[in-house]
Order: sequence, then structure tokens, then C-alpha cells
Amino acid sequence: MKAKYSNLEMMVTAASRLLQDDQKVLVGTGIPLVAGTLAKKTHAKKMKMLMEAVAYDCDPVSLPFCVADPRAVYKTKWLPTPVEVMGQFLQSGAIDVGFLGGAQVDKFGNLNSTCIGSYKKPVKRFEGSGGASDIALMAKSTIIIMSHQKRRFVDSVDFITSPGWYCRQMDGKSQAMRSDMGLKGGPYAVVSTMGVMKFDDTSKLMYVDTYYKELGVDLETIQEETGFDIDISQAKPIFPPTPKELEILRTKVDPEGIYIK
Amino acid sequence: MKAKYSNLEMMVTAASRLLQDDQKVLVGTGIPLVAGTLAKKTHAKKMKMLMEAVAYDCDPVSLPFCVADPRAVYKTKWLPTPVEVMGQFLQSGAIDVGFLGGAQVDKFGNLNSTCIGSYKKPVKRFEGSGGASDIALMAKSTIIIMSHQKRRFVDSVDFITSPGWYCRQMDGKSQAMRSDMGLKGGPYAVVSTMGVMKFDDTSKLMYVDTYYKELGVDLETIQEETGFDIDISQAKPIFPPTPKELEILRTKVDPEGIYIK
Amino acid sequence: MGEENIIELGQIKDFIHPGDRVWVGGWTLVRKPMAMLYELIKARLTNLHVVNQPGGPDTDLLIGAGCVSKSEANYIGHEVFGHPYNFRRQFEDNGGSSDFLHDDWTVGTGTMRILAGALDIPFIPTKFLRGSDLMNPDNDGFKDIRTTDPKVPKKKFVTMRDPFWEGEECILVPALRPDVCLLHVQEAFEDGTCRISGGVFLDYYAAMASKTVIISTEKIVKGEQPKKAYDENVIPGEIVDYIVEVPFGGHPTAVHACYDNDPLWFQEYIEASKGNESMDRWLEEWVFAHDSFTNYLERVGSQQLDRLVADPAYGYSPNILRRLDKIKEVV
Amino acid sequence: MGEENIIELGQIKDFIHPGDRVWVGGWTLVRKPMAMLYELIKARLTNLHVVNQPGGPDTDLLIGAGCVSKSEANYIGHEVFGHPYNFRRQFEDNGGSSDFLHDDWTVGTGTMRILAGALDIPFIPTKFLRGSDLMNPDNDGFKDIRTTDPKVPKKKFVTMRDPFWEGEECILVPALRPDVCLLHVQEAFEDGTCRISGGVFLDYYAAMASKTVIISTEKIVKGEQPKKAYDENVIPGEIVDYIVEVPFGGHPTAVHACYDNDPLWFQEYIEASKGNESMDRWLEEWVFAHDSFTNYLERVGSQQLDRLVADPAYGYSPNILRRLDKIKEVV
Repeated sequence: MKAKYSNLEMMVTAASRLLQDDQKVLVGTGIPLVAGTLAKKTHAKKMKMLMEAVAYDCDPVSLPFCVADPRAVYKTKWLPTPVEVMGQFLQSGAIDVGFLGGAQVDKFGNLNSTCIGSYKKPVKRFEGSGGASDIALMAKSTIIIMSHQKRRFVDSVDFITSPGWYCRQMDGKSQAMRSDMGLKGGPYAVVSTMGVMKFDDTSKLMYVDTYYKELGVDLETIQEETGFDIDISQAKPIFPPTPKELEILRTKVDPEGIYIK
Repeated sequence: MKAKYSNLEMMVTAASRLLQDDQKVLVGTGIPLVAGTLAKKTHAKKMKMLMEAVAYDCDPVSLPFCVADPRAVYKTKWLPTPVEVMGQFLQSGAIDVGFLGGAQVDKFGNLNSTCIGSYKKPVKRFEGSGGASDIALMAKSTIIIMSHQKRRFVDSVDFITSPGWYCRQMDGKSQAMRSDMGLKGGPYAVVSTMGVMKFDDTSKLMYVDTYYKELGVDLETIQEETGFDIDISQAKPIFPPTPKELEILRTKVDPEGIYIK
Repeated sequence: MGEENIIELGQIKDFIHPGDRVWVGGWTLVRKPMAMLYELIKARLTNLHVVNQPGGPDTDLLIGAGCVSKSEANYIGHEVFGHPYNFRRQFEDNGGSSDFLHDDWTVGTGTMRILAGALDIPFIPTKFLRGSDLMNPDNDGFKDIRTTDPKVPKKKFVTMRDPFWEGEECILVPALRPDVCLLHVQEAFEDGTCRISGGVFLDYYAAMASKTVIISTEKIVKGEQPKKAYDENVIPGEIVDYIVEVPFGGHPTAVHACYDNDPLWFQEYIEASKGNESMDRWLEEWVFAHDSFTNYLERVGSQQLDRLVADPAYGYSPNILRRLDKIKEVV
Repeated sequence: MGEENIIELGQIKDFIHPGDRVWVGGWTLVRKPMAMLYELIKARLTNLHVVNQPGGPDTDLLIGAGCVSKSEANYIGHEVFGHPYNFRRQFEDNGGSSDFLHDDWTVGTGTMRILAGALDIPFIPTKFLRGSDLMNPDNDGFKDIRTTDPKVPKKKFVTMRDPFWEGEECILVPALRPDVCLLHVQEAFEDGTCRISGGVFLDYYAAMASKTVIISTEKIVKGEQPKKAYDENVIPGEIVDYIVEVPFGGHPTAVHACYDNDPLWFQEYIEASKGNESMDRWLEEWVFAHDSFTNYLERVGSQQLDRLVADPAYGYSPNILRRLDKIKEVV
């Protein structure tokens, strides 16, 4: 039988489940914001959701277009500037979870939102880091959300906008393991349209933790849509969205269907 | 005949006359604040008076006890913190006049508000710089107000808290002329209980510009009460306080007689 | 500033010159001084060096109109509305040839840099930037002009060891020093004092750091104000050089408590921005065709403007339909 | 923070330990957390390292009560009320012997240092300090302990050439990193969010820079607030660890919109502070004798407290007589 929810809805639900009460979560616009809002309206009501431009502890009744949207500051108790949110909270390591999207992710969780091809003469140029590089670097842990396609899940990203587990060194050229560089944090999970990937404690390589079996996703397809050999040996089917999660997502979080079309 | 005003009133009036419209003046508490307030209520209504802790463009109806006093923010249009007043306005060179007092001043206009005697084992220890050192360094020009006594007008101050025309160099030991160190600003005048002193354009040495003749002050007394040879050759009698200046000072600026006892 | 510095929209072009480093206030889709930017485009200003962090339709539009030769930014885009095609074309077509130089940063470093500018210190340490390809010297977009262009820092960043505490390796980034700062605010007094609601973003810091500050405001507030109102002021008149009153001056971006984003504008603009010819046609219709901002607003249409007006209870308009793929169904 | 972190005055001593770097909020004579300081004195806390910039009766009192072994400040005094005799005696008697070390700074550098602390960067460049004897290495009050005490920066300052712009010589000063931050505010919510009127001074930055933040408040505001009220909030509850409700908790300093300075207190305190014996007697009468802050306020007297209450129209009390030499005539 056909599942009564979409891959996008499963992805947002899976991502929201990774957030907990008492966490300070810095979210980007788009799907991360939708998942964060879903978490706040379900199991993580006390979670503090921040946005880099101004929003502090926001719980929007209508989804913001961007991190500075008036919808993001509706009823918030404090209106900081990026000097406080990024310069102080994030830079001092006070953010628990950074919630990011991107154009490319590699097997070490490095993110690219800058360009495809060479930096100087790219095949495709994107909007740029925004706060992603800072968040991936300074948040205690990072969650990545991305559509699962071979061209997005690559062996090595064309440009490291946001450092994962295998980072650029201070010389700007060679790469080293994040911990060897004395950097804290790092990617905790990649939530895609097919499953939830995590990183091996020792090798820091991406592996499949759960996949969307009920939606017809199988591990072969995940391997096909992944640009590097990915460990699927520990993969378990994910628990589907509960009726409550779906109802809140569809009626309270994104009733306009702006992100979840 | 006996003058109908005191040396203190002459000093405050003389100081206030040195301030002009369209200047941004950073004042310390005490007599500088009184003189600044008198200027705002007489000839320099558009002058902006700032205080380091919070006050921006203040025009108090009651004299503040200190630079953070609620009297200082009454009806002000903006409430900055010291990060804006000191870190930004002053540090960026946007303050026209710094208005300071101190315990000792020397012939080059260096100010001491730290200690008498050696720094480690002082004969007398004072409150410390506060913002005086910063203001004397970064304001476009500085005005000093001080009671005229031999122990206060010294050849060389025991401790340079606030740099005048002959400053401490970067090595912290040797001294050099302010301009040779690439420092802007510098003391413009010293207003005392006996007269108004200025600094020679080339030698940067203090000389007597005007003195309070009507109050019985003569140039010999000024020399006696000055701890170094001071040029009195250009000294002129000062124009006494006008009835309007005295009336506003006594009835509007300090009716309680807190500073002008 | 004094009341003599209250100007007309048409005058602002006189205060901005080729080569100037320009900070455009607001944040991506919010409180962008669009009316002033349309004026700069009409004046055919060129060789601007855009330094605001981040950029939205403002920056993509200036690039598309040929006003920009240098940009340093952490982001240029339209967020959920679509991609910044004018910005993209600079790279994808001419491969970053010397007539457009772009230097990539991050929100964290952009914030630290304008803070340093406001403090008037030449540089500031930061923990950001580490671990990314933004540190690769080959990826320094201004590499070739750092020693020759005095408006550009001699280095993108410098590393040094902290001499005071644990001795960790630090990154020093240069201050941002805009020549001109263009902001749009909800209210300004006749003396230039500004009031902003819904978030100041980096506007105050940019104004403090800039040589010339020009502000467009929805409304110029006249006369004595109650003390309570003063507490909401965020930019003192002393650092403002000129103000101009332009209702709807932030359209098509959102201005908290005044009006919302205009999805229709974005849909038409983004479609047009996909090619040079279509972009030129768009500029003709939306910018050059209008001899006043009132004409421009007529082009937007009073019915659409009414739909954008913010609900005081929310600060935005709950009435706009925001799904671009569905908009056609109702308009 | 959560409501479980709303504490009693008597508990605060449990969160402060010998050797801690303590930031005391407010500014000289304004919004000092005096009630909390009396508690620390009653608990006979010693070896505190006071780092607030500047200090008023708070710091002179802690020194006079023997709680302080190190202080770094730009000013310690009572402004127009008189001199800080307890502070002075440390130098004039024992000539700065090692049981009290003092490091002199300026308001400008103190501001930059706590800003760096809030940004969590190890140091920050500044233009201040140049030209003064504060730069003389022999005058570094912490010289002897910089390499041995991990709570003190290894150097007072470092000079370097700006590598980005005109290459001017810069001074780098170390961040201030308080262990504990004690603030007094007008209002706090149950979640720790604070509202301050009449100027925030450096309180927000100090709270952001400190490991533990303890706040005494005139009033704990309960329940949902109107959005408008939220706009006045200046410290988010997330960075606050504990709050305690103490009406008149700032006495004898002024708390904007609540009450004014108490000249009678200053007159009596300053007279007593001139000698060790008289200071001890004062501490006995004004601190140790009281088992609660209510007792202390009774000692002040309800008639005097009424006289101090602020006139809402001004934010201070126009009724107090402020000339210390005349006070006796009316009391």
C-alpha cells in the first residue's frame, strides 16, 4: 500500500526528531526552519530557536521567508542583532545545534553552498555561505538537511563552505581531521529525502542509520544516489511520521505549503 | 569694590565660554558638567553634551551626581552604552571637546588623576583615570578645569594619567611631543580659579591668556601659585561674568549649590 | 544633522560616486532601501564596490544594472524566492573576469568586520573562517588588487597566536570601512534620529562605520516626542548626513509593521533576471520608465500595495499568498 | 534559566568562591547590586578578584570588608560624594604590598576588554592607552603574577603594526573574563529575561562574558507580557543563571525610575571609611548586625526611603537634599 505522506514530510519529521528541549538551535531558512518549528510544536516546546539576523527564541505562527522576516520576531522576547547572535552566542560556543542545508555534502559531512566546478570559473555559482560556514564551525553539533541525489552526495565537495569532519587547515590548502585541528562540534546527522545518515565515531565517515522503507526507498537506491561507497550495514527502517506529527506539520507549521508542497 | 561673584563662578563661566554650538562635548562629572550645562543654557544651545556611561545630548534640569545618573538621561533621545560613547564616538575621533578635571597638571598639560608620589608607594592615591585618559587622547581638543594651587600646577606630573602635549612613548618609558607620536588632539586651555591658561603653538608650553583681575587676582600671585615658570607676558584681564550668565548659573544650572557652593 | 539635510530622492545620486564602497542596509529580503537604489540605477552609476553583508534583491539588481564592479559579501540571493541570476552570470559567463571581482565571506566574519569599522579599529580577531576553503589564498577574490587598491585591505586575513591566554591560533580580519551607507527605516526625526522596529540587523554599526549616511524613511516624525518614544530610537541624528521621506521606499522587501514582501515582484524580477536581454527589458519597464517613485508604485498597483500592508497585530501581512507556483491562480 | 533558579538572597554566597573574578554591574553610584554584596561580606568571602569597570561604593566596601585581594579597574570612588578611603589605604599604608594587587585601566580600555569577553575573542585592538603612564611596564600592577596566575592575562597589552590598512601601530588588550557577574535590574521575568531602564551601561556585555550570572531585581514580573513590553528587554534569560527579588536592593545607589542615591548613607559611610576601626564599627552596625535585608532597610528608615523614591516624571527624586554640608541642617 502507498504511504499517506511524502518523502519531504518524512525528511522534515525525521529532522525535527533530532532536536530536543533545552537546546539552543540556530536554524537557516527553508527546510531547517520547517523542521525546527515542527519540533517546537511537538516534542521540544522549550527548545530555543534562533535565526542569525535577529530572531531569538522564535516560534512563528507563519513561516518566515528569511531569517530577518517580521514573522520570525513575532512575539519574541528579545531582538538582538547579528553581533549578539553570531558574534556572541555562536562565536562563544553557546549554540547547541546548527541546522543547515546546502548544494553538496561529502562523505565527511563537508558542505558546499558556494559553487560547482572551480571557484574562479564555476559551472554553477550559488548564493554563498551566509552564516552556514560559521554555524558548521562553532555550533556544538550540526544537522544537515538535503535532497538525496548522486550529484549532491559526493566523495569530496568542490568547495568547503562549511567544515565537516575533514577540514581545510590554517594554510588554506592541506586538509586534516577536525579534532586534530582543535575544532569542536561537527556534523551529527544528514537527513535526506531517503534516510538519515550519521558519522562513524572513529573514521568520521558517513553511514546510513535509518531509511524511509515505508516510502519504497531501498538501500540499493540510496547507494546508487550516493556518490561514494556508503556503509549500509547498520541501516534500519525509520519509524514513520505519527498522525499527530503529520497533522501539526500540515495544519500548524506549513499550512500554506510554502516549503512542503 | 568687591566683585559680586566668586572665583568658582568666574571659572565655570570662563570654561563655558570656550564651548560652541555644533560641538560634541564629552564631559566628566563635577565642574566640567556645570560649565557644559551653563554653555547649553546660554550661548551654545545646540551643543551636544555626552557622558561616558550613557548620556547622549543631555541637557539636565538637575545636575547629575555622576555620568550615569538618572538626571543625565532625562529626556535624552538615545541611550547608548559606553561601547557606543567611548568605543565608537570617542575612539573614532568624533568628539570635538573633552572636558576634564584632575589632581595635577603640568606645563605641557599632562593630567594626573592617579597618584602623588611613586605609583607603587604613593603619598596619595586617587580614584584613577576613569575615562579621562581616553578623552585626553582621542578628543579633537581638551579643556582642563582645576583649582589654581602650586601643588596642582607642577613642572612635571607624578603620573601621566591623561596625555597632554609631551606624552609617554609606546615603550612606556621615554617621552616625546604629542605630534611626533602621531597623536591628534591635545589640551586647548586650562581654566583655573585665577585665570585661563593656553599653550604656545610651537613650544606647547602653558602661558597665561586671561586672569581674573576684577577678583583681585594679579599675575604675581598666579606665578607664585604655579610650580613652574609661566609666561605672563600675554595675559589680559578676563571679561567678568555677565548678569545673565550669573543668573542662569545660580538659578538654572546649580540652584542647589552642589558644585558652586 | 539639521533640517537642511532633509532631501529629495532625486538628490541622493549627488552623494555617491564611482569607486565608493557602499553598504546597503537591511537583510536579504527585509528593509532594503530599494527606492534609493532605483535612483542610483537611473543615474547610471558605475564601478560601485558593494560591501553590505548579506545582499538580497538590492545587490543582484545593482549588479544586473551594471552598477557594480566589486562586491564583498557572505551571501547574495533572494532566499526562498529563487536564485540571484544576475550575480551568477558574472561567474558562469565571464568566469570572474576582472570587470567584476567578488570576495566571499561569512555572516559571522561580515558582522565582526563591520563591528570593527564602527569601533574604528583596523582589524578584529575572530574564531570564524577556520576549516573552510574561504581561507585558501587562491580563493581570495581581491588577491590581485590588494596591494594597489587603497579601498581594499592589503590582506584578506592574518593569523596570529593569542599572546594573552591559552595561546590559541587566531584569525584577524580587517574592518569594513564603507564610504556610503544607505538605509531604509520606519521613522526618522527631523534631526536625523532614526527609529527601527522588527530588528536593527547591522544598520546601526554600518551607519557608525560609514563616512556618509543617507537614510530613506517611511515617515519623517515632526515635533517634540514623548520620552517613551525616544527609548525606541536606535540611530542618533549626529551620525546621519541626509534623510529622505519615501513611503513604500523598501518595496519589494518587507518593512516590519509597515508592509510585507511582494511575491509578485520577485516572481517577475527573477524570471527576467535569467538573461541579459530580459533583464534590460525589466530595467526599462520598472526603473528607467518611471520619472518618479510614485510612477513606480502605480506600476506595482494600489490593489497589490493594499494587500502588502502589515497587520499591526503581527507586523506583517497575513493576506499575501506566498506560494509562487500558485500565485498565478489568484491574480 | 527556569523558575527553579529563582533564589533567596542568602543563597548567592554558594555560587561565589575565593579567587573568582567578579564583575559588579551598574556604574559608580548607579544600579549597584548592594544587597548581594552585603551578603558576600556577611559570608566573609575573601580573595575576590574584582574586574568591574568602573567601581563605586560597591568596590570600596568590598575592599574595606577584606573581601578583595585583586582589583583591575579604571576608577574606584564615590564621584561627588567623597573619596574611596578603603581603596586608598591599601596603597598609602601598606604601599601596595602583595596582599592587595591593583591594575589600573581606563573606561575606554575597560569597555573594549569586556566587549572582547562578550565576543569570546581573546583580545581586541584599541586606540586608547597611548601616551599615558599606564603603558609603563613598571606600572603593571599584576606584573608579578601574570605568568603564574591563570586568571590573569599573561601580558597587560601588546603592540603590533596594522597589517591591513595604513600600517599604524596598534595596541592589543586582553579580554575580560569574569567568573561571576552580579547585576541589579529594575525588572526580571521568571525565565531570567531582564529589563533595564535609564541606561544598560556594560551590564549586558558583562553578563554575556561571565561564566555565572546572578541578578537581583526590584521586581520579578510574572505571566505573559504584551509584545511592546518585550521590546524593552535587554538581557535574555538564557545567559542568566539565578535571579533574586530584592526591593531597594540597589540602596544606597540610584536605580532609575525606582529610587535615588542616598546622600545620608554616603555621608556616614565615607566618614567611617577613613579609618580601619571606624570602618569595622560601620560594618558591624550596617552589615553584620542585620540578619535580613529588611532589617537593613529598617536601619535606613522608612522616612528616608520614602524621600528617595523616584518621581515617575523624572526617573529620580527631586526631593532629596544633595549638599552633604547642608544635610545635617534638615535631618
